[in-house]
Amino acid sequence: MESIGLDEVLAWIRQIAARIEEQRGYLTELDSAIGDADHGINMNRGFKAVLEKLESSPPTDIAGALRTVAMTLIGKVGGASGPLYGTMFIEMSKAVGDDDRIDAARFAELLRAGIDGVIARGKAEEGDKTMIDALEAAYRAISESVASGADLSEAVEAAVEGAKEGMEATIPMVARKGRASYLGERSAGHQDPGATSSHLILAAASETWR
Amino acid sequence: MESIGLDEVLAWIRQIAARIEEQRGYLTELDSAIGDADHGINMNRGFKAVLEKLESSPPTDIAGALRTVAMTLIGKVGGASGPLYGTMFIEMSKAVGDDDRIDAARFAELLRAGIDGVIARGKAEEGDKTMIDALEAAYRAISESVASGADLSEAVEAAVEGAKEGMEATIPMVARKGRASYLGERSAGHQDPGATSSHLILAAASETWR
Amino acid sequence: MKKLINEVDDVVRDELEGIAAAHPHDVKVNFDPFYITRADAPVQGKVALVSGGGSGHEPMHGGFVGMGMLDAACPGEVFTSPTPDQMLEATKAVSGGAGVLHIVKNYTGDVLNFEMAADLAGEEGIEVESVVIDDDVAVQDSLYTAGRRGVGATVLAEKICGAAAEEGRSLTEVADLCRKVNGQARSMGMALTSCIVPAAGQPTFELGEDEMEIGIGIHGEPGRERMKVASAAEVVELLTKPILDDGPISPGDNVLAFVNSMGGTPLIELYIVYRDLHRYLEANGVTITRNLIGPYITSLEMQGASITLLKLDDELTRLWDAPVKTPGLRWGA
Amino acid sequence: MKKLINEVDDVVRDELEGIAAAHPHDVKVNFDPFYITRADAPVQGKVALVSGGGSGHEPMHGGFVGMGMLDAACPGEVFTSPTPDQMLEATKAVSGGAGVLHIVKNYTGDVLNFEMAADLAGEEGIEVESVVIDDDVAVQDSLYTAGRRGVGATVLAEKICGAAAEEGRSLTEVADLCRKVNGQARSMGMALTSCIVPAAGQPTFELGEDEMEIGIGIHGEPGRERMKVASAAEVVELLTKPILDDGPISPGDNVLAFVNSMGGTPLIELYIVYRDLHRYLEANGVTITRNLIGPYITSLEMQGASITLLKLDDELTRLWDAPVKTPGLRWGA
Ligand SMILES: Nc1ncnc2c1ncn2[C@@H]1O[C@H](COP(=O)(O)OP(=O)(O)O)[C@@H](O)[C@H]1O
Ligand SMILES: Nc1ncnc2c1ncn2[C@@H]1O[C@H](COP(=O)(O)OP(=O)(O)O)[C@@H](O)[C@H]1O
Ligand SMILES: [Mg+2]
Ligand SMILES: [Mg+2]
Ligand SMILES: [Mg+2]
Ligand SMILES: [Mg+2]
Repeated sequence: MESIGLDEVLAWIRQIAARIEEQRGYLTELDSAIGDADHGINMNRGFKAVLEKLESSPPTDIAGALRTVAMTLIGKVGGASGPLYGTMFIEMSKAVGDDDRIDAARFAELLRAGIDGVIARGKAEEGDKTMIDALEAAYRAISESVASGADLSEAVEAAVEGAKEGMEATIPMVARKGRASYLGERSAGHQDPGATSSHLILAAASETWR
Repeated sequence: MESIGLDEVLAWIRQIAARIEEQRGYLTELDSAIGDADHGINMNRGFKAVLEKLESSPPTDIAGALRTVAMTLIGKVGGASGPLYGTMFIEMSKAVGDDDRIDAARFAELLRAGIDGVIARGKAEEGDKTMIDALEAAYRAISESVASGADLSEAVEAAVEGAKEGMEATIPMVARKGRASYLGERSAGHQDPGATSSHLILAAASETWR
Repeated sequence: MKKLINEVDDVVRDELEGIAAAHPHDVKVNFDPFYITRADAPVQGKVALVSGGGSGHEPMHGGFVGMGMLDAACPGEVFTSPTPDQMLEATKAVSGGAGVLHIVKNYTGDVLNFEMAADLAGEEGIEVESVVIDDDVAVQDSLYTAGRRGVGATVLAEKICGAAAEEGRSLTEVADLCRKVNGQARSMGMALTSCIVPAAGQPTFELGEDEMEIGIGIHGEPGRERMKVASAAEVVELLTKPILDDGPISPGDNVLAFVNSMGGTPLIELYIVYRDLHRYLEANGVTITRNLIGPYITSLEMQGASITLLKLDDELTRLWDAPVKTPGLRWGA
Repeated sequence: MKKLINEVDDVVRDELEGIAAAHPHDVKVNFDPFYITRADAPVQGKVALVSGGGSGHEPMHGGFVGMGMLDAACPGEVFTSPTPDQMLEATKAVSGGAGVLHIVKNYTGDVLNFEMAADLAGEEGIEVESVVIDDDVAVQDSLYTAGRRGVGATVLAEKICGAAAEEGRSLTEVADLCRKVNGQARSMGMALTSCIVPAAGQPTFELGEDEMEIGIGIHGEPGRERMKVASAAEVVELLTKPILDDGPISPGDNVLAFVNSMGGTPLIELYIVYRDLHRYLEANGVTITRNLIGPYITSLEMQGASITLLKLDDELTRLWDAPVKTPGLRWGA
């Protein structure tokens, strides 16, 4: 697949919602080890609301679709992940502007904008054991893939691979941001829930855009 | 043994304390089935205090020894069993008067006086599933035994047998007095803790006066 | 057993030392024998209110000592009635010449011990009236049994009679009022988990992971029925229907609704119970005009709740609203 | 999971309906989005105090809305920060023209959501100051991490700043006072059992029958150390030593001692903890001049307790003593 339009973006969002619903228990379990046992619940509440919102006020362009995700997450998720993913989708929506098609290079740009939003809001760096670890690794992988001439499907697949590595890399880390940081050394040995949901979000894209 | 004096009464009281201490868990367990899980704890607290009191102010006659038991139980046990056993020993103390020896017939009289005290205070009748069931059965047995010319040891042994039957007879009963009465039909099938401690008190006499 | 305690045998003493340290301006704690009085006791010319019972129901009774409520409380060992000497000494300590009311929960132990104490106080020339509270509809009432247990209505009676005593009413009047509160109040409780008596060290009863006990007593006495756990709305109906069926409260009445935690159930759940109670009563034509929501008559760490309804009239409402200043209940002062 | 609830997804809504039904004269509950305000809001000319956070900590924050404390509280889902729209609407509803103080517990979620709300309120012309409470010494403080959690000091700050706002102090003054309270207060908590998040349906963590968790957070976040259960006196030392070692409280100081139940620990145990705390502080030259004992910042049904010490001076003492009338904290009114 070379590029995608509004329909594929909507399919992606629906696939995120489906995968989060399915992995809800797993995400919550991860969060109960080093957080407060609600990440799956939070994300599932948010994306269920996103689905309802997409039904009740269908967006007319990609920016609108991403904005709907953003505003619904901000209004429904709460916790740390609500404003963070909310900000990510807002920045992606802003970055996409009026475009009605997205190719591999453009998707990498959107991802960069989203990640920068998360960093601006949450002040986390790579190595802090947060979603940033999955997202930055995904960005590095997609950038390389785009540079080597991959199409959108291939590039997103690379991003998922990167996110997976970044997610797994959080296991030995000692958390410095978010609730897991309260644990200090005891946070090591557990995979970060937010990094896991970030991987899931990208995996949903790859599953949809083949 | 034909009759006993102060020393044997003191030995009896000490044996009660020892047996209660030993059976404390069992009495509490019985009370947890149909009461509030404290009968063994209550009785043990009371008789431990009795032992201390006998040490610190040794009684000089039988009436004084029984009175010490009574007042200490009243002051230390609380619950239903405190005033009930307290009243029993007060009435026994009053009944013994200035006597310095007790034979079988006299012991039966003391027991009667004690039981009447418990009834006056607690208003229970036989069949209500209380200590009265063990005590009345014990009194019937000792009366018969005394009538047939038994000595003190034999008469007390008969009382213990009677108490045992009375105690076991409480198992199928539906409680009408005390905390177990709240259970209604559900109280059936459990042995009454107070009947059990009454049996223990008489068994302690028989164990001592051989 | 997991509890924040020191030696099992010292639980009540340690607790009383805590109360003494925490509220020196409000209450005085006597340690031999155990009793708690208002710091300003005896209040001359005022009817004095004395209550007491086993420990493990905190804040009842010790937490209700103070202006507008009790003059003294006698704490027994955990779940065990206090003894006559405590009640006698407390009665003497707070007697202000206008007589003393003993508010007694209907448990054989409490009744017998308070009876002995009242006799002894009478012998010492103190006029004592005793009122026995027996509001628990989980227990069948009968002349031939120990009768109903005293539960939630005790808290309400102590508050309302305390206010009446502050107003200077006579012993007979305060005692009559106490009987009136008892007559117009009904309660029922339930448990999701057992409590653990410290000296016993293990749960008083075992409940399966999906079971609850309806009609539980505040000492972990088994209740009416063991059943599968149900929703808050269903539990409310299971508790409230027997209360309404029992008599004193009818459609059209105003009530005080008291939703009580057994100790381990947190406030978030009590508010859900209150919501469902409010709906249930509304559907049955009963109006809540006052309420009390929280852990006021507990059973150690037991999870569960009880509901008490008291039929109100203007007099009771006014006395309920009157100022009260105790460690456990406070308003208007 | 055993709880007195209806549908898991309705826990917060049902609770709010209960609060609305229970306290109609004191608070107003808004359902879309969720927030609770004083019944008489907005109070013209008074600095308004808004707080909020995940549900499950009752009575905090909703129970602290009323005269002398908060103007509004925003409840999130259980243990989940509320969202900016709630905070924005609540801020607008209570703004009386003198500015609004956001009292925020230091959790990433709370901080980020309140930040967004403050930005939005600012865009609508409402002056907002935010103070982040971070008093939990169980967590290592550091510029490079999320920092310490906000726990017990939040309750004290809400009470004290509420009194200052009632007195007519300016937004800057009230915000500075809030920072002062936060700077002079330190807390630490422990758990004997886990809580159960309703939507998760199972305990957040597993503790052995003989284990406790020292340094637990109010959302069941694991603490500093898991160890064998110990006596109340030892637990008090484990919690209080790090508090005293941390800085603001020194021998010779007067403090407010706040002994808090995590929800499932009953009052009898809190008084034992208070007794041991009183002794420990006495031995360390610190004098308790005010106290608060009870379940005020809970973690659902978790058994355990926390200790908060706030260094007092005349100003803080006076503001603490000032009248307060909320469902969860009330005196002098
Ligand atoms: N400052 C931060 N920057 C980026 N991500 C963060 C930050 N703080 C927390 N997170 C992410 O949020 C996740 C937790 O989300 P969630 O459980 O929904 O929120 P909460 O911690 O408020 O319960 C963490 O696993 C982590 O990946
Ligand atoms: N009215 C009564 N008359 C005689 N015995 C009684 C009466 N009520 C209770 N008992 C006895 O007291 C026993 C319970 O004693 P205990 O557990 O120490 O007191 P409590 O019930 O106050 O906890 C019962 O098993 C019963 O034998
Ligand atoms: Mg979380
Ligand atoms: Mg008992
Ligand atoms: Mg008892
Ligand atoms: Mg959360």
